[in-house]
Amino acid sequence: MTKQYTKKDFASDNEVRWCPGCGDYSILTAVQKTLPELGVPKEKFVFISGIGCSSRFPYYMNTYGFHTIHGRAPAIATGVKIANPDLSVWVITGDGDALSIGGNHILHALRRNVDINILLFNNEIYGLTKGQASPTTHYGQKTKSTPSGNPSRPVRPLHVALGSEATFIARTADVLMKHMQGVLKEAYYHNGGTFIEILQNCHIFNDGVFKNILDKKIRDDRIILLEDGKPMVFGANSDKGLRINALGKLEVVSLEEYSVDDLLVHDVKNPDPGIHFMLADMEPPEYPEAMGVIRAVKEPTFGEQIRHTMKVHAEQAATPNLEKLLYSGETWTVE
Amino acid sequence: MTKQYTKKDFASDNEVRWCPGCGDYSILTAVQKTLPELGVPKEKFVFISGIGCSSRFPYYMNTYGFHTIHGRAPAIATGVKIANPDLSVWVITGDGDALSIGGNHILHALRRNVDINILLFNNEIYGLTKGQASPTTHYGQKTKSTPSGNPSRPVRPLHVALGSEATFIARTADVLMKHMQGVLKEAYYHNGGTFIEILQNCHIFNDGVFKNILDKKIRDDRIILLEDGKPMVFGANSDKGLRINALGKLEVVSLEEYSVDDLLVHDVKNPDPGIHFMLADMEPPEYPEAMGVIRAVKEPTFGEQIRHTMKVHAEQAATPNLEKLLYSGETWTVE
Amino acid sequence: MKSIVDAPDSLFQPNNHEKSVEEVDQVTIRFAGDSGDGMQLAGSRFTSTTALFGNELATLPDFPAEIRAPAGTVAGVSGYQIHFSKSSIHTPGDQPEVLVAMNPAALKANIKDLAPHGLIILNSDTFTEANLKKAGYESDPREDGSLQNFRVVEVPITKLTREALKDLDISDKDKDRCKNMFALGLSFWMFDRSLTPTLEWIEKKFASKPEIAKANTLALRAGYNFADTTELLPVHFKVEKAELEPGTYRNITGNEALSLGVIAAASLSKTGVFLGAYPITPASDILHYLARYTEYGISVFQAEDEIAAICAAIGASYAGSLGITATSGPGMALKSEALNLAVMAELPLVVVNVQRGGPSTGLPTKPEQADLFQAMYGRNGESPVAVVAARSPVDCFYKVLKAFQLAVKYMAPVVLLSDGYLANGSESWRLPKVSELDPIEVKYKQTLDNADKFYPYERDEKTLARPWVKPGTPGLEHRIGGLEKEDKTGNVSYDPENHEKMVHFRKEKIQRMKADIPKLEVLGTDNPSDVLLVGWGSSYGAIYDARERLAKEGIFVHQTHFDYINPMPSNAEEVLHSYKTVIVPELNLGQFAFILQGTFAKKVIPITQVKGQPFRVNTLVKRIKEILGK
Amino acid sequence: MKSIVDAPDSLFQPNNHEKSVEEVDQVTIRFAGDSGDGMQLAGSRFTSTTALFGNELATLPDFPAEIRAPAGTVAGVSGYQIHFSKSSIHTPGDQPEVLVAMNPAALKANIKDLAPHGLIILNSDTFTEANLKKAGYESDPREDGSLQNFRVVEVPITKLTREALKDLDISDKDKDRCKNMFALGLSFWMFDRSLTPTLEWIEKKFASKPEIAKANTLALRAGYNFADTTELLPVHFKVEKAELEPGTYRNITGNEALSLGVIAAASLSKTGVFLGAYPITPASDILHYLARYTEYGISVFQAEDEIAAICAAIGASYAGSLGITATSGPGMALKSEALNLAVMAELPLVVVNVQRGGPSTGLPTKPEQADLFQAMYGRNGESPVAVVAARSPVDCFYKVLKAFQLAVKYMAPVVLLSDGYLANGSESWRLPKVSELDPIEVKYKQTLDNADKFYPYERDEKTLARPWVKPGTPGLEHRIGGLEKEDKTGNVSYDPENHEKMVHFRKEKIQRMKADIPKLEVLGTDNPSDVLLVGWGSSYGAIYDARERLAKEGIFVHQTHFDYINPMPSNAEEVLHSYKTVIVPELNLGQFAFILQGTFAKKVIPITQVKGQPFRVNTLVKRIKEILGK
Ligand SMILES: Cc1ncc(C[n+]2csc(CCOP(=O)(O)OP(=O)(O)O)c2C)c(N)n1
Ligand SMILES: Cc1ncc(C[n+]2csc(CCOP(=O)(O)OP(=O)(O)O)c2C)c(N)n1
Ligand code: SF4
Ligand code: SF4
Ligand SMILES: [Mg+2]
Ligand SMILES: [Mg+2]
Repeated sequence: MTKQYTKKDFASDNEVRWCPGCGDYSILTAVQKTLPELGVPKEKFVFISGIGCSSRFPYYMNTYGFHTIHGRAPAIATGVKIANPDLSVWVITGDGDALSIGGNHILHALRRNVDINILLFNNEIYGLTKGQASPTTHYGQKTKSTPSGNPSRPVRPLHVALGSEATFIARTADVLMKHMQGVLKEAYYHNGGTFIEILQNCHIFNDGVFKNILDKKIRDDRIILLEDGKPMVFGANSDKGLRINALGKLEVVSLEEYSVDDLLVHDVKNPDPGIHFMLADMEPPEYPEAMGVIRAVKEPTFGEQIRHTMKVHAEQAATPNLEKLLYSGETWTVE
Repeated sequence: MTKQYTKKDFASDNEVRWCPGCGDYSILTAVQKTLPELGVPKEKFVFISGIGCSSRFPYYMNTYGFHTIHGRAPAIATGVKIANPDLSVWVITGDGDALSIGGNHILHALRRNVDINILLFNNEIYGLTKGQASPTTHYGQKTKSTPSGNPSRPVRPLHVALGSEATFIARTADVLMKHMQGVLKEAYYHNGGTFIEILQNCHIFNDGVFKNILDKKIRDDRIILLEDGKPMVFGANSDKGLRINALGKLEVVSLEEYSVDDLLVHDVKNPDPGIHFMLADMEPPEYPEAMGVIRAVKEPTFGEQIRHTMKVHAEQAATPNLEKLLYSGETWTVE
Repeated sequence: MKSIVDAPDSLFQPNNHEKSVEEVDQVTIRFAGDSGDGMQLAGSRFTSTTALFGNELATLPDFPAEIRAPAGTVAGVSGYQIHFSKSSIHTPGDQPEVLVAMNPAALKANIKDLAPHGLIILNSDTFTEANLKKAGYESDPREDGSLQNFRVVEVPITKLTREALKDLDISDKDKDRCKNMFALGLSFWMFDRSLTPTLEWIEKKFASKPEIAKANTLALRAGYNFADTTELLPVHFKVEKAELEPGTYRNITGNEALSLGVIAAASLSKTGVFLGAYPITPASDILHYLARYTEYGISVFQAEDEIAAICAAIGASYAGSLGITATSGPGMALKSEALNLAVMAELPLVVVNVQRGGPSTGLPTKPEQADLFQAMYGRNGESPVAVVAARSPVDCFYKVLKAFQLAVKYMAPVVLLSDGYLANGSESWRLPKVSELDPIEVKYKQTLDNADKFYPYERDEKTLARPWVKPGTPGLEHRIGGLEKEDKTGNVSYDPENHEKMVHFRKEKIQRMKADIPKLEVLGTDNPSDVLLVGWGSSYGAIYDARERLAKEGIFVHQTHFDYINPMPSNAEEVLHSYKTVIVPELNLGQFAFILQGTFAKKVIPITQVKGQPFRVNTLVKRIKEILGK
Repeated sequence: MKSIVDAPDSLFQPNNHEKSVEEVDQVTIRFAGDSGDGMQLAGSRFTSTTALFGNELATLPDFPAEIRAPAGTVAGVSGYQIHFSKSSIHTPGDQPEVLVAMNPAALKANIKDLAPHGLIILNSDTFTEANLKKAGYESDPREDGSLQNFRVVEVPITKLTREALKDLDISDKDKDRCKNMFALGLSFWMFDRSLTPTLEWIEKKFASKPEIAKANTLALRAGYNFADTTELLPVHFKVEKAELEPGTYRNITGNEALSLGVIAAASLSKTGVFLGAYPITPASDILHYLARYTEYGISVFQAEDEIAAICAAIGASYAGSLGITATSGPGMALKSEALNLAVMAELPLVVVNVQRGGPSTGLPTKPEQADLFQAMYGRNGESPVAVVAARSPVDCFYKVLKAFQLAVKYMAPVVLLSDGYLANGSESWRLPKVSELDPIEVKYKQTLDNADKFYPYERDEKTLARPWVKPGTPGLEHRIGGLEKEDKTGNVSYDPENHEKMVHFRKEKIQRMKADIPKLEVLGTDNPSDVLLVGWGSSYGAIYDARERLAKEGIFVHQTHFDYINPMPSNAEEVLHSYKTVIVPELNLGQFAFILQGTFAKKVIPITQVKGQPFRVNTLVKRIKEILGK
């Protein structure tokens, strides 16, 4: 029987060293609160990170942890998971770590459907190196490295994930503690690779960048909490919804004009990625930002496949026998 | 006045060394036939490639050419284009070069909208290194490196491009000579980064992999030639079309049941990437494979932006004066 | 009196007499406090005043490691050290003689560096039990005897600052922010410096916030006046002006100097410069700096990673710009494959490595000289690149210019090594006239001349450089790449003899650069010696001072310094073989020593240190004496 | 008669007498033809028969460069060389004495390698004007005197093959495909070999295609019979069986042997092996091979690039598997940053570099030993890894086992250097019993034992290895990473003294491996000498033969070979210092020579060659004599 853990069991004795006010603290809390609920022995968790403020995360978890190099955590995690499929492997990464230097590894971990959970702390800036533009930094934004405005169009993390054939994508935010926990749990139970974008405030170098979405006063009109099987209703007064029009475009409609039956019903299992792409694409002010699990489809995982072929091999081949193998091929004997 | 070129002007004196029967030959022809029509002085073209059979391409073009290293051509091309915006820069790459080792550079070149044209020769295999699985190789396919079947789910190149916020994506094939030329031309005229997937037969290591789509006998029912502003009709007898249903899903319909007016009208300029994603996603047998320009939206290019900020700088700042700059800050004088 | 630590204890005894002014030759002072205490500012204001006064000086900031640590902890301490003197200076000072410590953590973090008998000025208001605990003290260091080897002056800086500002209508937080000005004022008195430059600076800086300006002014004056009247400080010190060469000076860090050098290269070559960079400590500031000066013809490209950064720079060089990329060790590792493409394509390219502690992520904010092997040998195949190293912050300016000159003239990549110590350290720079700077001669090939055909790998007889052709040039269309090239034509070739020839060309080309680099200079030759100290890079200053200090003790050794490691200066062998004992101090496990031994098969004696810190002159003196058995 | 080239011309004169059989000591024969001509097959069948007959042998294929070139061109020529002998053999032969050339291009491409007076058997049917032109001949070499230094036998192979098969009901194309069997049959007669093994092989291979089997059989016999009766070949040769150690043998390439070694490691360690790889010539075959034997506990992961490949292997090592990654030079460059993570994390990892010609993409299909510097020094910071080199194809098996043993015992990365020559070359291998192989002892730490706490960087006193803990082990949860670690606890530490300590630990750990590696052996000591030939890696055989050839000329030199470059064997210094002259031949510009000089400050004399080809014994003999002034 597995021990009943509490949040404290998952806190290491390393002093937590993020800036006061950093959104990373609450993500740490959410994770430390969620893990005890999963019924998994503590030693089975491995946290693997790249480099960045966010990537210090493993030091604060009283589990196995590996703070690796910039951008490569998904590749390292892939090796860990293949070598030991029993482990619950979590990748912690930042918007720079995951999408700048590490973009390619994210792509391939997701397309292979390696059964690891990738948490991307998106603060739309490089925190650790003190404030340069990241791939999610707004177009035109002034940062240390773009004093006259960022000349690059940003990517949206969930677009990248969908473009990479991800089987599970979700979005949540540092300020949505309960929601975050829910999403983390769903990720854990998904059989396959998961990708979670967590909007995170960098108090020092990009403070308030998500205010227009997450500020308490306007939040309910600016986000939609997607729930599988439920019509897409949102708004402070639950008076708005999303439907798809004849041209195949998402529309925000008022529930005074339309009935709930006209709305799209969220289907995380829809194999067609098109609508999930549209949902991931929504942005205020025209649309609410989609929060929650957007896609969760069942596909074979990489580990299953690799083990499957190993098994097929083992069945087809003769019983492994090193001596026989060495002595195979054309041999001759000298007496 | 620019000289009127012919195909021959663009052929270098290097002996072409692809395998007999390789699809690369016809792509070379298509390019050599298209360039003379663009009215651009020959010396303004630069072809930059990575490593692979496809990447030998620049040697055969009598233009400037740089056969670089595996996967990095988009990054090198970015430098070329920023340093000299007058050049017409073309990247030639393979499915392995572009999507395996080079995935991240593709992503960033596209999201920045660098005004270069990326031609991906997709033969769903590693040709040059003699037949290993590439990121587009079918799931379960046996190759040299996957003797028991490929355990990885493939990516679709156009998905990756859309996930990377590409402003122009298109698909064509080695066997569609005229179509290829048309697409190349449109790419040239697009202001911004373009990404063209060219289905290409590797005669030696993956022969016939596109037969189920491109075989002459069935081709017309298996592909749809998208044209901007036109309803999406296809089929050997132009008797089928594409519409979007109430759930936001693409459907193939018979024109006996539906009228042309019910069909989706192709809009390459649609800012919403959702439908473009659906179109790119289509695959036989359920759907026809989409051919032609799928997306072509106007967005500021990286070069424009960089030059814009340089200009703003130059206007705001004092006239550049090196001596003044050296002597700026707090200085003191010793007599 | 040479130094404050030589002052007799009596001078520090509180008395009622007139305050004395003692003259000293030089001072090293360190300001230390919490990250939020404004120590970098205090330090740089002190530096400015000292520079304007006319001392020679060098400075070194000491930032906390990357992540902002909780206030009050040792990990969160920020420091700034200034070494100033009446004669020439080569380092920011070994061990401070004066420490201004704004809280217990600052004391804890810095006390081990302080010279014996050094002076500590501490903000006694912060020595509460809570703060002591946060700093990791088990007992109050003021009381447990652990400071008995120093002179301690306790000043209730917080209280005195608040008092001075009590009439101002600003928040308590804003008042407390002025503590650094109080400490600065006090320090100005201590070293007999004028307040005027700082007062003017405050005026300008806070022009739009008069209340804040006033607060800073009052705090500064209060610190000065307090020091002038208190019995706690019976003595202050004076360091005479240095005899400086006439000219205009400014204080500059290595990263700033390097960036200015890049800007100068654009002007001097009349060619665009293209910087491809990816942020990494301690090189990021070069990116930040150059991004602000694009009007000088600098294209700045923040790439997705270090590989893309160098690749874009290679693309730019190919297109006819001066390509440069700047990074630190781990980034350099990532660039190695692409750097080899530049070797093969024979394109001009400058690669800057601002070295930090390694291996792997290592000690990102600490200096080390351990990437020399990587620069020389870190690529597959026979892959020669030029390797140049800067010896001081100001030298970064000249060396990056030189790197561009060599790269363009020889059509080859040049690696320039700096390090975290040079990058953030500063010194005063007698500014050159632009007209005194060597031009960078860029000559693109533009026509076929009278040749039948264009040969992209035809070489200049003297330099072995191949022609540089800008794409867009009519008639010279050609193809290059990373496969071995045929001599002259540049076509792909697998021919054995051709390969050997090309491998030798690429090597020889770098060797030909000898013609453009100065010979080794030997210092300290007033007295004969059979011992040679050999340095490279940032240890120049420490080795220099060590040699001088030894000379004062009657131990005469000579010194030479390699600014160029590949190729080596043409007299290197001769110089080395003229000494019986060759000692090579460096901040690694003996990489350059190994290279010298490997090159000349002459036994050399390494002095190694791998602590993420520059050499102390003291350490060097001690180690050299040990080697010499003295 | 020692060799065919020593045969007097008279023997080759067509005559009506009985055919003579001449005995020779050894033969080197090369089969060459168009890529489609089946030369690899002919070569490998010849090899099999020769092995079964009982000769010592070594082989070397010579593939065309990567892209399939147009038929009939020099670029499209494929070759296969076999060296067989009645005594021990160390290389696949310097210069062939017999060349079977299936078309003009094959002649053109190979003629320069043929020994003077060598025998050429050519398919005269292919010497058409068109083919001569495609091959780049301006005149017919058979007629222009350019072959006068050789013995040429023209055989209309195409015509004779077609004739032999004229009654078969298969396509002309299929008939023409049998030309290689005709040539093979002819060659078997030339060297007095039995057809039986090949006939059996054909039977098995084409079991499902009896017509094709028949065609091959007929062609083979036709070739043999033609040779036996024609006047063109009055002489044939015999090479006696070698005196081989009793045992079971097989012929094996370096890449196969290496792959088998990896499989053996899985068995011997009772631990899973994890291969992370990205295809690259000439290392890809290791990936292909291992992917077929996953049932032996090998996880094979084809990664998206070389960085991901090594990273996944590091992840697997971290998880408790034996991580390995295999690549070639450019891929090695990309791995350098991550390799440093393994250095810092102190995880067992094997990194194989099958070296090819560089720099950059270089000569992908050609061997070179020029990545030694990269293996030793190609990373930022002080970053020691073990470096091991294989000396022969078979040795690849033993060295990869050794690499795993060292990596696991010392918890450190080990780089294993092979090259394109070893990878594709083959030799006969007296197969070991599995029970004779050294085990690989894997000991995971599984409990706290009696400690208060788990210390992930606590070291074994003897090996300095830290404990290896599998994630999933209860009670030993801990964190590691690439920042500098505190001694014992493994916590992040920026402490100067700790850093220096850790840097030395990491270095010393590699040095401790000396206890597990054999001492240098010196060969040729029957006669005294003050000259030592020092080699490493694949040049072992050529140096060996050169030494023996010199000895026959009365020039006695000794030989030693470094299989371990870091650390070096414990007697290295002693051995080196016992010789006046130390000569170091290697396929680069003197990298190991430099390392020896750097390490021991002893002058050594390099012999360098960078042609994308292995050393010829001839060349070595000549160069050594030059050095010795003989
Ligand atoms: C190879 C390499 N390049 C660059 C760096 C410097 N670096 C460390 S973290 C980082 C970016 C961090 O940004 P992000 O991933 O968004 O994380 P955050 O700090 O914002 O949480 C960079 C550029 C590095 N450590 N290694
Ligand atoms: C750094 C590096 N890794 C690996 C290779 C080997 N390599 C050359 S081309 C190639 C893949 C080519 O596949 P693709 O891009 O699909 O091109 P194709 O040959 O199919 O046109 C590989 C793995 C290399 N040259 N460099
Ligand atoms: S810099 Fe930003 S992201 Fe990093 S710890 Fe501070 S607040 Fe958090
Ligand atoms: S291997 Fe395939 S892709 Fe390469 S040249 Fe041959 S047919 Fe074309
Ligand atoms: Mg970030
Ligand atoms: Mg391909």
